Parts: sequence; structure tokens; C-alpha cells
Amino acid sequence: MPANLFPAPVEIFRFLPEIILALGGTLIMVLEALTGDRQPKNALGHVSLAALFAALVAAVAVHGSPGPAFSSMLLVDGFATFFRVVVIAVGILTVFSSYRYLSREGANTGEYYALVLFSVAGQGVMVTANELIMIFIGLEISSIATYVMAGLLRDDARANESALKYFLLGSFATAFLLYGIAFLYGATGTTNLTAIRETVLRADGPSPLLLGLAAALMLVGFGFKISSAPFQMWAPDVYQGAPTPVTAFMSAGPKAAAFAIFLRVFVTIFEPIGDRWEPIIWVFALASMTIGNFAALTQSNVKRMLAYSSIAHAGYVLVALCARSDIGTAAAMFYLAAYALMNVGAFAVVAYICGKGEKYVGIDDLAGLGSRRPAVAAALTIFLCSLIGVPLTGGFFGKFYIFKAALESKLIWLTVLGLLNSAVAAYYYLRMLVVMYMREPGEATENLEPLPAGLRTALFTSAAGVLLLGIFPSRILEFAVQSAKLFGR
Amino acid sequence: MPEGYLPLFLFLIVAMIFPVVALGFAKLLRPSLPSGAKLEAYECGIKAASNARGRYTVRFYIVAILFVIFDVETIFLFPWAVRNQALGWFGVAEIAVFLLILIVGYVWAYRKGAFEWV
Amino acid sequence: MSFLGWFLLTPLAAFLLLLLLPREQEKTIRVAALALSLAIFGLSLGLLAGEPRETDLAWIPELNIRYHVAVDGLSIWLILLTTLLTPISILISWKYIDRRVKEFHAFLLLLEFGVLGVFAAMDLFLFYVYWEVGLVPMYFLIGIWGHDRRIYAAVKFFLYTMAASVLMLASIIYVYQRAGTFDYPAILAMLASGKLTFTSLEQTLLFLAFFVAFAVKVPLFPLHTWLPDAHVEAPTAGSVMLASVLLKLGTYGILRFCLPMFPTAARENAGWIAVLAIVGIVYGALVAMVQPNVKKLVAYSSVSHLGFVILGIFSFNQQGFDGAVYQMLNHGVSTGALFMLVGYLYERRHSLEIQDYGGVSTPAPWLSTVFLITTLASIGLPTLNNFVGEFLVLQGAAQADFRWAVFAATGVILSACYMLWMYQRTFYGETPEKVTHQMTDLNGREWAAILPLLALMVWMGTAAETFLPRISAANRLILQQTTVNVPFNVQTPAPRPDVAAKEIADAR
Amino acid sequence: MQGVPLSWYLILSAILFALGVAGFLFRRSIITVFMSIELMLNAVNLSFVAFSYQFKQVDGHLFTFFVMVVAAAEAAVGLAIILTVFRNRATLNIDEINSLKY
Amino acid sequence: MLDTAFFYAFALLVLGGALLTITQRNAVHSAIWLIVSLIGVAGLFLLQKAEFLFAVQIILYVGGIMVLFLFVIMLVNLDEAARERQFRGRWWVALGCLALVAAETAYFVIKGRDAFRFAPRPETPASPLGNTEQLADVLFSTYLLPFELASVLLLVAIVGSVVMAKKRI
Repeated sequence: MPANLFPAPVEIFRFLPEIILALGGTLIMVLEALTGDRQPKNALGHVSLAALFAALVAAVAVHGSPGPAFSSMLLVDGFATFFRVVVIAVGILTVFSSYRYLSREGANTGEYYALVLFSVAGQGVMVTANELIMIFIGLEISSIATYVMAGLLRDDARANESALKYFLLGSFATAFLLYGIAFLYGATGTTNLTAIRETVLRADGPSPLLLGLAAALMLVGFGFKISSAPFQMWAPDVYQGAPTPVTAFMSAGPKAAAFAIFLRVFVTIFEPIGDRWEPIIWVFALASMTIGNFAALTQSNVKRMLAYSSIAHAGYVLVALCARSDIGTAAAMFYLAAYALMNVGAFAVVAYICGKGEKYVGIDDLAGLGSRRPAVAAALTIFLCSLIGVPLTGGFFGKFYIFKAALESKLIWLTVLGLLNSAVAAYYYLRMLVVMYMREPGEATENLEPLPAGLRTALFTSAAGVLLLGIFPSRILEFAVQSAKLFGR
Repeated sequence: MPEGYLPLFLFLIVAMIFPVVALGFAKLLRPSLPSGAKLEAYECGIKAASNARGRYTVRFYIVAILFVIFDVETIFLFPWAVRNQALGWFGVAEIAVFLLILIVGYVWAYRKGAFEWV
Repeated sequence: MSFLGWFLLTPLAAFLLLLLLPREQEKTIRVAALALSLAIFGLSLGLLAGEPRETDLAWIPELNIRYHVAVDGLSIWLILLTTLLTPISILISWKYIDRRVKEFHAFLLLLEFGVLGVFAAMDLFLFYVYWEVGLVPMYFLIGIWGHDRRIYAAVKFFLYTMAASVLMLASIIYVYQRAGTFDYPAILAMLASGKLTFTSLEQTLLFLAFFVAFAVKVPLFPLHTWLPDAHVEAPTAGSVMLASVLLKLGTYGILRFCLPMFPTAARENAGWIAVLAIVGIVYGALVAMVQPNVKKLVAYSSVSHLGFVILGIFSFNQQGFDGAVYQMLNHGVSTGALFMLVGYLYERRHSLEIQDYGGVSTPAPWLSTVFLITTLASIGLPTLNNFVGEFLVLQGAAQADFRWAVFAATGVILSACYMLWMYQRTFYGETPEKVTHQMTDLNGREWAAILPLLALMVWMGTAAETFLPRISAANRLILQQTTVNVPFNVQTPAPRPDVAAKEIADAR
Repeated sequence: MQGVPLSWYLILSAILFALGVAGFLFRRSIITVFMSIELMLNAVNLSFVAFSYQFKQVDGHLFTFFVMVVAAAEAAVGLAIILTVFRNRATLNIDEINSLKY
Repeated sequence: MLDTAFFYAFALLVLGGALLTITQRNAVHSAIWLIVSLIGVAGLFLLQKAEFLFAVQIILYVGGIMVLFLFVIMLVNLDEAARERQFRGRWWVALGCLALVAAETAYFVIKGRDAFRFAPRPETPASPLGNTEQLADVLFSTYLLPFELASVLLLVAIVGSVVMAKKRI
């Protein structure tokens, strides 16, 4: 029995954010159990917010002492802290925008907030994991919590169907991912990422054939999770069916965490066989961008359109991955942060407009928002400009930085096609602007209740964030470049 | 094949063969002239009103789920039980944390009425 | 942060200030907007005086993107034109714009901010940012306050420019990746000193990417289809700003960026571009002749006039350059005035079709005299502004290739035809009774808006010497940059076989 | 280590995985689709144990153990979701659950 | 020799069970064949000296999850579903895919026969402890964090399933 292995206090400190989130979730469940059904559940929402903010502070504090923890199960470095902050921020914005939505749908139960906390904790584990088992368990915790959140409105047939589809394809993807991990374990003999990296880089390392097989299988698993091209059929249905705050959460949180592990596994471990999987990722990136943009052109439902646009944005991040360089990783990190903010913001506006039972979810239901609620319309305009890639917004700078990285590694055709794709994307985002500003108010915007407090905070923090990333990106960019440089060394 | 398990497998094989052989012979030997009345589900002589397999109610299902989850919890305790002297207080602390979290789940499920059998 | 840096941020400050005003008092919003834009115009006059007109601050150090803005002979007058026209367009939309007044004036100031930025940007990234920022307010101006088919026109306007400028972004990044910096003067220095060289294929592709983005904005002949729709649907103030300032972004971009960076490719392609320009001149004039709608007519006349500018630029000599830049200013003044006057007519008669008018001169004599002066100016009557520009362009074109000058001259004649014919149909002949009681003469506000432009027309026509020296100084520098690398029509530098082949081989 | 060579186990788990994938793609009723996912997970467990038997170490066993725990948790939640789908709609036939297609 | 015999027996169980699981029309029959396949896999675990996993497979998979499956099948009385067409589209497409995957796997195994040289593992001394004890040592020392996270996972599963299953929460 190895010597007393009580984890050193610094190791527990490095795992603090996830501990806070898990304890917060448990606390909410205890409170939920004690209070009957009479008390309003907003109090539990505030508890979850407190836990999220504490975790955010902890995540920033933990950055002070980077390094492995719990016998190198966990590795806290710049990369991990960056994604931890993004994931927790998405959690905070989701909770803010779901107060009003839940009480309107009558599903204002404490469990929703507990599940958000558990899902964010799972994503935190995924992002800091330095061990394949940790990646797998973190992925499962966040996925199961998100499956249940998607199906929370049990009597709404669409929510059920979206939860079912999300569950089936999620577990299908996890099975592929596991099979890839099995072969990786078979090839290198260990499941610890740093150890695998050494075995792979060694001269007599495992055969590229076996690594290629493992990479292919894991690529299928990751492809599903980030909803990139060949595996994106589930995303539109699930995004449309699930309740809107949950869709906002799903499109930003788990996707960013999935990209984090995708980057960690592919950029550090499968680097030697890089020229094998790079053409595949090239094709995936182009396919996602094209399918996402062209399919979104014909949509009339806002959520479905934003789902296709999120597939296209997954394509852009894949372009950064395809660049296979430090700048590429930094570009992907920056883009995911900007993407998370603008997407959660856009869905928050949809959550505000969609009314009880998500009646008004069509693009035409946004008619006349500009004249009825100019502030909300201005926020949505900022998000749409950022999604299009108009300068002075985070989206533009992210896209610019990605294509700079791509051009640096000679992906000239991918850059040109990617940019043309974003020009095509401008059309369907413009349709929303047109409807919002240039049409007379329809029935949806006529009887809109005033903007609730929670949603107002969510909207304006994400709008400010998008503008900040656009106008003064150097602070965050410099942090991303620093952590990408010593990522995986 | 660890030698200890050979008898176990022999037992398994015998257990599988015996019912097959017994039912097989019975089927071959007995006369079989099936008729409508014979095939009906026997409900103490009363005319069978509906399909033999009635619908179960949901609460059976919830108990089954919680059984599986707490079954997994007990399986986690097996390795600990085997090595608890070597693990000592450190092991006890780990298991305490593990059980505490699951007890919260149990209390929550209880308060939510998952176990009521009404 | 020198005076220029602060000056360029004042429109943004004005935009934010306007947003803070309450929506209801439309009067105060109009007055505030007018006061702010006049203040900005006053400030811009300050640019003329002081010498150090440059600001260079670090914006994003990691990618060495700098807030590097500078003003030279080429851009000083364009900036002044923009700052002059913004208060004028606020003035003319006093009665015209009645709904959502606050957003209208806010977008106008944001448009001014974007356009001023483009004229002063010396950093490629900053240039692209201002280029796109200028696009969004114009889209809203056309889309919200336009006439019936405004949404189609607005979306078409946005997509045309967006699709073209996306390729420009790709080439900007490519140049950045090869040069290591976005700073335009530094890139030019590297090009001149030979540290940075593009193979002939690279240079042509990059030139075409930049050129297409600017040609859409000019608009050059095949890419002009968005202009008539945008003009017809835009409100008067929008049309004025669009015609006099936004179209100049394209030509300014070509002169500032396309020519000095890719001189060889520019000279190689000068041939077919000049032909396109001439086709634009003649085609624009012919189509304008048959237009029933006044605004469409003026729009096609702009296509024709800007054909002259392109012709001047691609004749690669001092007169051609000076003529092109001067013609840009003239076109801004005269076409801007024309659209304002058409706006006055529309305000009175609420129709843009020519046959609804007739004999306007009897009820509104002053309006018709002012309209006459502007028409004569736009067709290039000597002593008025366009004549100087067109004359210089034709002189430059003749030096480059005599046949160009011959065809271009026909354009001048054609423009005289359709303009005068339009004038005759609207202002002379018998006055239908609907026109008589609807048509009133110019009131004080309208006079105040049109007078500065009239004065400018005469001043620029007669005393061109006040404007030309600065322009020709800047043009001489640009001309010198385009010739220093390679004299006219000599073969291109031997392409480095390894780089070009490898470059294309592993382009993925 | 005369026993059965490693590659036989790998072939077996590959075929099992393929059967699971085929079942997932081509069966109509959700319960059978869910069972094929369990088959795939079992194929993964098999290859994990085969590799760890090859390396003579216990990490593989531990990974399989965690895969089983997760499979149990997933089955519980998944079947609960299937239950709600059934409660709202009498069928468990995948093709008929397509209200989200327009 | 005995091991290969047992290997073939269990392999037959596994593959036969799997094939019949996905081809059976009646859900209950599929469940039963799945149980047979799981027992086959448990046997294979035993063949590879993983007694703890053999026990967990039997208790957890067969005892727990399959009970759940049968409960759900009972609950939603799938017999009318049995009458519906079970296979979507053309089943020869399924066979085609299966053949493709089998060919691919065979290619991997044959071509990669030599590729399976693994990193030379230091010969860990056959420790006196039994399989479960070894596993316990590793589980509670190096893999402590996954163990604690497993409890969080189970908690999420409890919340999730009860929230979904209860009619009125």
C-alpha cells in the first residue's frame, strides 16, 4: 500500500472550483429537499449564482499556482484556467437568463439550478483533466446533467424528443470515444496524458497505424460532441426542442469544454501523426462551415437557425485546429470565448421573446423589436454583428485571428473558402436585423412584458463582453497566446 | 483460467443443460393437440378480460432505477471492504465523502416522494 | 495622442452623446446633431492649419496593430468634404425625417466616424475596421428610412460590399503574414527596399482581391447594379452621403493602397480596367438617358462620372492622378447638391417620376436657377468645378493612350444630353395645375443648405489653385512609388521558382 | 502466457462493436437501439481488459469498472427519458418521433 | 488448450447473443439474448484473470441494468411495437455496412499484426495480492479523484432519473 497518500493541501486547492460547484449543487438539493413546494425557488437560483461566482474567483486564484494535482490526474495551466473561466461565465449567464423563463413555464424547481452547477463542475473537470479517465467522467457528468436539463419540461413533447435524441447520440459518441481511448491505452500502456505524450514522442513509440486508429475513433466521438460536419444532424433538432436557456447553455458550455479536450488530445498527443489527421480536419472544417451556413439560409425558426450557425462556428474553430500551431490554439481559445458570449446573448434574447410555451420562436416574431424594445434590439444587433464578423466585435477579431493562424500554416484555400462562407452567413443574420428594425411590430413584440432583471444583466454583460473582446482584445489575447505557448510542453 | 473457477463453470454447464433436456424430453413425449380453450390465460376460471400483461405503474420503475444506482454504490464499497485495514483512516475519510454525497441523494429522493408506494 | 487622433474620435463621442438624449424631444435632438456636426466641421478646418497631422499609438501590441492615422494631400480635402456634408444632410432632413429621429442622426454621425477613419487610416487592419464600420450605419439608413423596396436595396448594398471586402481581408492578412506588420508606411518601405517582394502571381492575385473590393464601392461597370437601387430607396440625406462620400472610399482605396503596394500588377491590368471605365462612362450615360426616375438618372450619372476617375487613376501620370482626385471632390459636391435638390422636389411633390413634373420654373424660379447651376456644374461647364477635373483626366488619359481620351470625351457629350433633357422636361413647358399649387420656392433652411455647395462649385471651378497643390504633392509621391519598382510595361522580376511552386503546391 | 493471443480478443471486440453500431443504426425501436449501445460499451470493456491483461497491470480493469459505473448511470437516466417520451406518445418507434423536422 | 476451448465457447456466446439481440423482433427476446451475451463477456473477463470485473459484470450489468431494461419493456408493453416492421429501410444496407466494417477490422488486424508491439512494459512482479486487492490499492491511491467524482456522477444520475420519472416533481 503506497505511503500515506493524503493529497497535499495545494492539490485540493487546485481542484477548488469544481469542489465548490459540486458542494453548491449538493447544498441546493438539500435545501430543495427541506423546503416544500410552496416557497418560490428563486432563492435556490441565488445560491447557485453565489456558488458560480465563488468558483469563478477560485478559478482565477488557482491560476496563481499552476501544476499537476492528485497524482497528475489534474493539470492546472493557462489553458485550463482560460476554459474554466469561459465555462463558469456561461453557467452564470445561463442562470441569469433562466429565472424568468422557468417561472413562466412553471418549472421553477431547484433541481434545474443544481443540474447547471453539476454540469459546469463536469466541464471544469473535463477542461483541467490530465488523465483519460478524468476526461471521460467529466464528459459524462456534464452530458448527463445536460440531457436531463434538455428534457426538463416533461409535458412538452418537443423537449422530450430533443432530450432523447441528445441522449442517444451522446452515448453513441461516448462509446466511440471510449473505443478510441481503449486503443490509445493499448498503444501506449498508460492513460495519463503526459506519460502518453512521452511514449508517443519516443523513437520506438507505438506504431502510427494504431495511433491513427485511436485518433480516428476519438475524432468520431469528438465530432459528435462539437457537432461538426458529418455528425451534426442531431444539433438542429436538439437545439430547437430544448428550453431556450438550456439551448444557450448547450451551445456554449459543453461545446467549449469538448473543444478544450479535442485540442488537448489532438494538439499534444496526436502531434506526430499530425499530417495524417490534418486533411480529415480540413474536410470537416470546410463541410461544417458550408453545411452550417447554407442550411441556415432556409430556416424560419430562430433557434434552428442559430443551431446551424453554431455548426458553422464549430467549422471556424476547426480551421484554427487545422493550423496545428501555437497561434492556432490561441486563436481557437479566443474564438471560443467570443463565440460563447455572443451565442448565449443571442439565445437570451430569444428566451425573452419566445413567450409561454415557446410560441414566438419564428424569425418573423422578432418584427418591430427595434421600436418596442430598442435596448434589447441594440443588444441583439451587437450579437448578430459579432456573429457576422463586423469589426469592433469579438466575433470579427476571433475570425481574423483564426484566419491569420490558418494563413501562417499555408491553408490559403481554406481561408478563402472560410471567408466567403462568412459572407454568405451575413445574409441570414441580416434577415433577423431586417425583421427587427424594418418591420412593423407583430403580435409577439406587442405584448412583451418589461425586461426582467436577471435577463437584463445577462444581456448587457454579454453585449459588453463582446464589444470588449472586439475593441480591446489585447489583454485576453496575450493571456491566450501565453497559455498556448506552454500548452503541452 | 484461474483454477479456482473450474468447478463453477462445470456447475454452470450442468445448470444450463438440465432444464433444456428435461423440457425437451417432456415436449417430445407428451401428446399435443392445442385447442382454443387450452391456450387461454387461466384467471381462476373467469373469462380473461384483457391482455395477460397489464400495464405496470411508474412507481415500480423509480424503485428499479434507485436500486441500480445504489447497487453501484455498494459495488464501490467492495474494494474498500477488502483493503480497509491497509487503507486505514485515509480510506475511511474517502469512503465517508463518497457516502455523504450519496446520502444527500437518498434524502432528496426520499423527500421527493420517490419511495412512496401509494 | 495628437490633434488628429482626438479629432477622429469626436464623431464617435457625438454618436454616444446623441444616444443619451431622450427620444421624445425631436427638436433638441436635431439641434444637438446639427451643432455637433458643425463643431466637427470647425475642428476639421483646424487640420488645414497645423503641420504634424499624424497619430501613432499601439492598439493590439501582440499583433503589432497600431492606431496609426495620418492625413496628407490626398485625404485632407475628402475629410473636409465629409465634415461639410454631414451638417448639410442633417439640415436637409429637418422636415423629411419624422420617425425615429434619434436613431437617424446617431447613424449619420456613426457613418461620418467610419468614413473619416477610412480616409485617415494608415494601418491596414484599422483601415479594414473603419471600412466595415462605415457599412453598418448606411445599411440601416437605407433599410429603415428608405422608400418601399428599401429592404431589398439595403440587403443588396450590404452583401455586395461584404462579399467583396471579405477577400480583401484575406489579402490583408496574407500581406501581414509576409510583411510581419500592418503598418502601411512600413510595408511600403519594405517594398521599396526590396526586403519584401511578391512573385508576379502573388501580386496579381492580391491586387485583384483589393481591386474587386474597391471596384464594388466605386462602382465600376459590371459591379454597379447595387447603386441605382440604393440611391432610389435611400432617404435624401442617405443619398447625399452615399453619393458624395461613400463612393469615394473605393477610388481613394485604389489610389492609396492598390497602386503603391502592387505597382507591377496595377500596370499590367491597367489596360482592361481602363476599358471597363470607359464602358462604364458610356453605358452609364446611355442608361441615364432613358430613366423615368430622377434619382436613378442621377445614380447612373455618378457611375459615368466615376468612370472618369478610374480612367484618370489608371493612366499613371501626374495629370491623370490630379484630375482623378479633383474629379472625386467635384463629383462629391455637384452630385451631392443634385441629390439635395431632387430631395427638395420630392419633399414638395412626393414623386420621383419626371413626367409628374413640368414647368416648375414659373412657381419656383429660385429653385430652378439653383438646379440649373448644379446641372451645368455636373456636366462640366467651364468655370464650374467638374470642368477642371474632367479636363485633367482627359489630358492624362490622352498621354497614356489617345483612344481612351476619344471615347471618354463622348461621355462628356452624352452626360450633357441627358442632364439638360431632364432639366428641360422638369422645369420648362406648361405647368400642370397640381404642380403649381404644390411647388413652393426655396425657404431659408434650404437656402442655407445649398449655398455652401454652390459657392464651392464656383470656387473650385475658377480658383482650382487653392486645392490642387496639396493634391498634386500627394499624387507625385504616389506616382513616384508606383514607378520606382518598375518602369512602365517592362517585364516583371524573375519569379523565384522555388517559392512560387512551393507556395501553390502546399496551399491547402 | 500461452493462453489466447491478444489479437483474437481485439478481433472479437471489433466485431462486437460493429454489431453494436449496426444495431444502433438500423433498429427501429428505441429499446433495441439502447441495447446496441450497451453492446458497444461491452466491446470497449473487452478490449480494455485484453490490453491490461497484455500489460499485466490493473489500470485497464479500473477503466472498465468506471465504464460500467457510467453505463449504469446512463442507463438509469436514459430509460427515464425514454419513459417520458413514451408517456407523451404511445409509440417508441424512432421514425414517428420527428415533430422537430420542419 | 483448455483456455482456447473456453475462449471459443465464450466468444460464441458473446457474438451469438449480440447478433440475436439486434435481430430479434420481440424486445423481451432481445433483452434475454443480451443477457446471454453479457454473461459471455463476463466469462471472457474471468479468462483474463479479472475476477473483480467478472463479479461486477454479473452483479451490475446483468443484475442491475438488464433488470431495468426488462422493467421498461414491461412498463411500455412493447408487443404492438413488435408487430410493426422492425427494420428500417433495406436490411441489405445493414449487411453491406457490416461487411465493410468487418473487412476494415480484418485489414487492421492482418496488416497491423506486427504493429501491435507495445511499449516494453517493465515486468511487474506478480504481486501476492488477489485481483480485487490490487484494484483496491490503485483505486484508493492514484485514482482517488475519479472515485470521488463517481459519487457526484451517481448523484446527478439520481436527480436526473427521479426528475424525469416522477409525474409531478
